[in-house]
Amino acid sequence: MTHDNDRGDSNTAPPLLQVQGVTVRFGGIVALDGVSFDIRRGEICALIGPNGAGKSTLFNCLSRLYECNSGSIVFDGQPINRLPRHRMAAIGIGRTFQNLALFGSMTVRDNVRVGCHSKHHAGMVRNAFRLPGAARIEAEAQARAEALIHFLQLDAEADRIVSDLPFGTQKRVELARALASEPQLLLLDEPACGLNHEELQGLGDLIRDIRDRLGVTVLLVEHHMGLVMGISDRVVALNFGKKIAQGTPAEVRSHPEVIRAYLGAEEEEGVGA
Amino acid sequence: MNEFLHQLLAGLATGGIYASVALALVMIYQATHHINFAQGEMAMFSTFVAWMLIDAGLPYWAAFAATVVLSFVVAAGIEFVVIRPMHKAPVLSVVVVFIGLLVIFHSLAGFFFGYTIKPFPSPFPADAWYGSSLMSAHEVGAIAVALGMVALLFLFLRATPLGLAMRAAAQNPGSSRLVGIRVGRMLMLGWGLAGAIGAVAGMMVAPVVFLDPNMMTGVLLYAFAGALIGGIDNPIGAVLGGFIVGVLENLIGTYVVGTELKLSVALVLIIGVLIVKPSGLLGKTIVTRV
Amino acid sequence: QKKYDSGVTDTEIKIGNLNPYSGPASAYGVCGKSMAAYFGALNAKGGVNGRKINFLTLDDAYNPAKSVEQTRKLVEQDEVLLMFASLGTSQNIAVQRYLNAKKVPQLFVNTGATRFGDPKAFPWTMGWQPTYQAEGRLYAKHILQTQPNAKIGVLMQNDDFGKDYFKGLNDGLGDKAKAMIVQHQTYEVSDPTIDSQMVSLKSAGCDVFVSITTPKFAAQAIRKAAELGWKPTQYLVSVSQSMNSVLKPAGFENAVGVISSTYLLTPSDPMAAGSKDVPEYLEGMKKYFPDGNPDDSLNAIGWGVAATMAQVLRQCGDELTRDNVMKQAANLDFKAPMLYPGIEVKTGADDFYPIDKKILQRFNGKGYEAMGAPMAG
Amino acid sequence: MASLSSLSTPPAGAANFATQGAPVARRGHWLWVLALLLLAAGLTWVLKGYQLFQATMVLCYAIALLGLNILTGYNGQISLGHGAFFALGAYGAAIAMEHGGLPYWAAIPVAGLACLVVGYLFGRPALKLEGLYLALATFALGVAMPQLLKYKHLEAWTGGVQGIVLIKPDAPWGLPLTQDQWLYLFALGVTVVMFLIVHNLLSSGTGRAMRAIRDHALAAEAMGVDNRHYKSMTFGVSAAFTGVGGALSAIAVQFVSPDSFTLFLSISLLVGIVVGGLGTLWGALFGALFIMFVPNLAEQVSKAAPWAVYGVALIAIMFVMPGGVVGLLRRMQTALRARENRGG
Amino acid sequence: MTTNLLEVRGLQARYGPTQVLQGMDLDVAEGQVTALLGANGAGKTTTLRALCRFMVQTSGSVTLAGERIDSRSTEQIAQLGVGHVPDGRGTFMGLSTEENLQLGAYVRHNRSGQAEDMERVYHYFPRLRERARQQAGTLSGGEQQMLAIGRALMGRPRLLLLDEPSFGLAPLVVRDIFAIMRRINREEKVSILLVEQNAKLALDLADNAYLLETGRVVLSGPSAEMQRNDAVRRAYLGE
Ligand SMILES: Nc1ncnc2c1ncn2[C@@H]1O[C@H](COP(=O)(O)OP(=O)(O)OP(=O)(O)O)[C@@H](O)[C@H]1O
Ligand SMILES: Nc1ncnc2c1ncn2[C@@H]1O[C@H](COP(=O)(O)OP(=O)(O)OP(=O)(O)O)[C@@H](O)[C@H]1O
Ligand SMILES: CC(C)C[C@H](N)C(=O)O
Ligand SMILES: [Mg+2]
Ligand SMILES: [Mg+2]
Repeated sequence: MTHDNDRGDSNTAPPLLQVQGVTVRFGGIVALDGVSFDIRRGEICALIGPNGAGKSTLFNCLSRLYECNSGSIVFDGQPINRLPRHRMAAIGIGRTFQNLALFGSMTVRDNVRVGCHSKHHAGMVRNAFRLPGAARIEAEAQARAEALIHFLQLDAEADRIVSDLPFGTQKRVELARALASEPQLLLLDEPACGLNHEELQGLGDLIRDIRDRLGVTVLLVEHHMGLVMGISDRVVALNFGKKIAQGTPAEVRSHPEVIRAYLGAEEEEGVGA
Repeated sequence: MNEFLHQLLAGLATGGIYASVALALVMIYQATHHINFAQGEMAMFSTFVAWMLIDAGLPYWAAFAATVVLSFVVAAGIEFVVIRPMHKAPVLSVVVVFIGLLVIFHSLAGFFFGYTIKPFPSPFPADAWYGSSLMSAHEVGAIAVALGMVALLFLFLRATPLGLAMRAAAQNPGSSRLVGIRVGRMLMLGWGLAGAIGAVAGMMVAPVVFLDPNMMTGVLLYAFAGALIGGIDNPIGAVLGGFIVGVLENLIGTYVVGTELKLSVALVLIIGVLIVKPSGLLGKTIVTRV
Repeated sequence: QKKYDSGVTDTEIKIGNLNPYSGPASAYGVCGKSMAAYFGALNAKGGVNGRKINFLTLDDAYNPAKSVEQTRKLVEQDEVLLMFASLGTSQNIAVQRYLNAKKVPQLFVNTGATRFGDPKAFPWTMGWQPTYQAEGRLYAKHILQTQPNAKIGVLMQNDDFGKDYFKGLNDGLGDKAKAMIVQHQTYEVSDPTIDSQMVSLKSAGCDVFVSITTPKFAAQAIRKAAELGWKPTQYLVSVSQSMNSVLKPAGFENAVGVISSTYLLTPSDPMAAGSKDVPEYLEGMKKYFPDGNPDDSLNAIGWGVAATMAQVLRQCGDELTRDNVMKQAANLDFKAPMLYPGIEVKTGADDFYPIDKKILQRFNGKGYEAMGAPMAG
Repeated sequence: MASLSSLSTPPAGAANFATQGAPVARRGHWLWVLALLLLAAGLTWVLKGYQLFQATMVLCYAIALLGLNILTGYNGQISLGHGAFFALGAYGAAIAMEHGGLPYWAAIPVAGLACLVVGYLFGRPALKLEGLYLALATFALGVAMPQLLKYKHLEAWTGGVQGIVLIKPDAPWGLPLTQDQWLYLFALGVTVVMFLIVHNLLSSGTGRAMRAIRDHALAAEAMGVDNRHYKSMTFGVSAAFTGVGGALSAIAVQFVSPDSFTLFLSISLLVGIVVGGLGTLWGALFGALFIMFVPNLAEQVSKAAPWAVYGVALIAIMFVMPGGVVGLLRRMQTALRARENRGG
Repeated sequence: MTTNLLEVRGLQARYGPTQVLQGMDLDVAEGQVTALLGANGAGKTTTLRALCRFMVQTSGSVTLAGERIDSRSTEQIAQLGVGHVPDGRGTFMGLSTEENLQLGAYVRHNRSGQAEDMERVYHYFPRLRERARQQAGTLSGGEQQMLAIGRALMGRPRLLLLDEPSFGLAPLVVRDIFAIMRRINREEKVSILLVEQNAKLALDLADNAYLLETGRVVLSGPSAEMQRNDAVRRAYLGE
């Protein structure tokens, strides 16, 4: 297995994810325009860029909700362009959504248990007739769900219907649900959105914990620079569907193109104050 | 060849019937995002009202106008009294209310007017120049009326602020309130207009199929199919769909499978089209992002 | 020596009936109302042998499953003496086995299907109307007589009623059926129009049109033929021969020349002039079913069949057992009111077809005129 | 062009299926269930023949409603034509008994399986259709079924418009039961089995996957649920249940004919699940009672326009309990609990 | 002393049985910017909704420019000149971007000036002009947020209720938006009630601020003072 080395990686292990020349068009709009980058195992990588740069679109390609017009995506050595959508969870890609996509009428616990589906499900016939194995598999899903509920401190809310919960809590439920499928790669779309300062800190710790304790590689889309710069190992910046920069947080933060298109000049901080 | 032409025109004539009922469905869908299963029965009842007025000696056009106005008012009233209280209920509960309305109108029509068929006059003189043995004057007239209604409706929905507000209210009542749209009024207006369109449709249908309480039961399915195949959010599509269904049904019945299975086969075809083009021929796919 | 089965007391006889007061066939619901009118009038005059008729009529919405439920309710809960003149073929088939097993008379079923006159297999079941098949044969005979080289086009309702007629027509035409019937079109009761079928029939160049249709479609067919400028000889089944509710909506001018047949008198028929049944019928209808249209032959059916029922009960005297009811039903020779002059109700131990004659008639623009004498098909 | 269908809205109604959590019965519930069951069995010796027939029909409808509820209540696919599967089950059983010579108890699973297959095959292409479009497709199925049943080339099997007359089974093993009693007990047994199967399905991962699809199809897929498989299987299972209900009803009525399965049956089934309570197990029972008895009650209220009474009753019920009978019961239960808590 | 455009007294709000606002008092001074701070679930969104009587049951008095509006309907309140950028953006998904903006102007009875306003919104958010004919549901999250703000501006409100206007927006755009709000506040005398997680930005813009905790106002005052408050500094400014 080979991978292109134009980034001059010193790391010899093959990357977990390789995005190569991905282009997505919607009618006349080019949402992604030949984007390429790699994600290494065990890193936290951030994807930034102005609104409408194509970040969520890229996520949707990774979870096969969108078809790429061209380019390829290789995950763990396996091209995924042809796989059916529901296989993504099974091969190890989990995700959260920018605008929450929970199962609104179900409880927190059931939401998380649906997350276990890809790894623990017994099949209709077995379930219908309680054939051997059904109970064991059910118990496994149950155990994993409990563990995650606990991990994300959702114990108190476990039996509530998710749609009644505050936004922040719902985000945690989504996270728990995504982790339930035991992903290798976790895609987080703007997890910090709508959180206040305090909660942000908690989130940063949590993401690091997920990487360190669960060994999950994280790809993160975020506009909150504090968080991005604080926790990522590497940052990729997009603009108008094209990659404009990549590197360490410090490198990207000072990249002129990124400043011009996205961050704005430092001295303007605190507009008009 | 002559027969083919003849079948085609007969299909268009029946299609005109479906189209005008389909229009009423589109109207109410645009205004409320519901399919009113009672629409056909309401139209039938309106037609009975017109029949009664004519029977009582009113000239045709006076009865026509009175019926349209009355239907508008009654339909708007139904929205206010029966549908409004259900605005928070799950969709299917609303569907059940529609079914309730359907059986009520059907049963009342039977109770008041009986089940024997009644002739209903056509506003178009039988010997008008546009009538022929290929298409009767009424059939031509009814098609013209359907086309006229669709033009008006299209303009209303697409080119007036009120039409826009109505579509907005149906799609997202919450945001509509926030921008100052009186959602309740929009719903009432939508129901009223649908009721009025239905009344016109009924008065165009009745001269062809005769007036009786079962007049619309068969038509509703075809109208529903027509509205969906053309695009439920587009009045032009609905009319087009109505004509397609009418013609398709005739041609399939005559040349392909015979009359026994024509409905089944026509429906399979329609569903086939929808599978390929899920929002209908002229409909717009509404996309929501995750 | 009074002998009663369930449903009978010294003052009352309970009989059960089902009709489609709702559902797709609700137009036939009037039959039940005119039967009720007859019994109303009869009770006012003192009933049968001093007993009032308690006529329990329920709705089955033309749904056989519902017919089973309602019939069982009438038999087991209301404990009627017998079931009488329930309407519809499938609806009666659905309960035929049950009633025969229970030995409850299933009398004068209100349908013209042939299968209800089989005393060997179903000794408790009896029809009343002339069968649809017989009527079909009648038209076939007439066609063979008058237009032996006709190209026949048939429009048929796709159900048991249509198929029975069509079978009669076919049987009547014999070997020539295949050659003569050049177009056979069907429609469903739920179809809005039959225009397409009419176009096909015309295009096939048919010069005889047999319309096996129910009233609404019969009217549509007559009018559409005129609109198309198609002028075949039209045969119209008796179910739809009503002047008022079929020919009038279709336009009398379009219906001139339509050939039909009947076994019933309607007040508007010229033959009704001399009849003494008619004033009684009109009065009864006016009093007990004022909304009903006396000219509707369905009402005449209801009246006539109810009178036949009364006759059976009358013949039973005080021995009102189910056995005796069947015995008397199979022993009728009775001129039922509202039957066409010359047509009678006549049964025997192995003749479970009470009426078997009809008379052909032609519409002349104002009314029907008889063609010859009543005959069996 | 990226696939737009991947973005299409979750079924318009998804959020509107204001339904409840898992159907898992809590321990205490089992006692109630047992008591109810004993009561139901006891009715065998209390009810008269035709009342037993009605009770048997209630069970048939309950099983059918269970099937429709799996599809519509739990999976969010609306069917306006489930009467078609009821008909198919009825005919399946009738044909298996009449032409296949099967005993009645074997004919039922055969009919169920036939419906499973047909339901799956129908559900497969219908996957692409959502909301109204699915409603149309199923509506069409409901309308077309009676016509197919009397189609002339199938007449040898279906008996055409004349239908098929069946014989009612006697009680086996010389049990001292009338035919009606035995059939009722038999139907009760079948009902219990069907309820158990549904309960198992819905309280397991399968049920969660079904509900997840209903609430948010895309998210369900992202969690690894194979929507295509689940939706078409759900269709099949739903059809099978409804078919079993139909098969039982054919045996109870002893007759099948196209006229028994008009569109009104489909509509009644839909009304049944909504009135009973969408997405609830017990709703099926209440719905079945409604279907069976309310038309008769309406006829007693007004002979003149019974269906107007029925319609008014329907609307009134929806006003009072938009979540159906079970929805109302749950609301009352919560209210009671809240009061207890406050009191205690 | 400035007059109050909006005066709220004893406002309570609940969702069914859950009471969220426990009787709050709040003023928005004419022509000024007032910020509302608080943790997740404190009831900020609920406050804005309660003012418009939107989706919650309320009691208490709300006065807009001297007129009681607490028994008015949401749409009447909108017609009185209250623009609302709701939580969750409230996009009309099936309509085009442009139609969304037109709906913003629905409350205005004269349609003159609508074209200019549209121009102005496009000027603020050039991205929206590029997407004018696109179905609004397909816009990116940030684009939809711009649309929500633009839609509210189209109604030329006298009071603007903003629920987390920076939600999901790129840093540069957030800055632009705050500049825009400052401008319309200064130049067009639009009063603003602002809910914002980014407390620093909010306090920089606002004249006054309220701090909300579980449905109650626990602190209020001029924003400069608030910025100096220790508790605020710790919890909201991260200092
Ligand atoms: N289904 C679609 N149809 C049409 N245009 C689309 C569709 N999906 C995305 N776009 C367009 O593609 C562009 C990229 O959208 P995307 O959601 O990926 O942006 P983003 O980088 O996630 O932005 P944000 O930070 O605002 O969330 C946007 O301009 C959007 O309007
Ligand atoms: N529709 C609803 N039904 C029931 N409870 C709700 C609803 N919306 C909000 N709540 C509850 O009301 C409380 C206040 O919510 P609100 O959304 O007003 O908070 P907020 O201050 O805006 O928080 P955030 O920073 O997360 O936006 C929360 O506990 C929430 O769970
Ligand atoms: C014509 C009706 C009196 C009978 C009905 N059509 C049937 O035989 O089923
Ligand atoms: Mg995004
Ligand atoms: Mg909020």
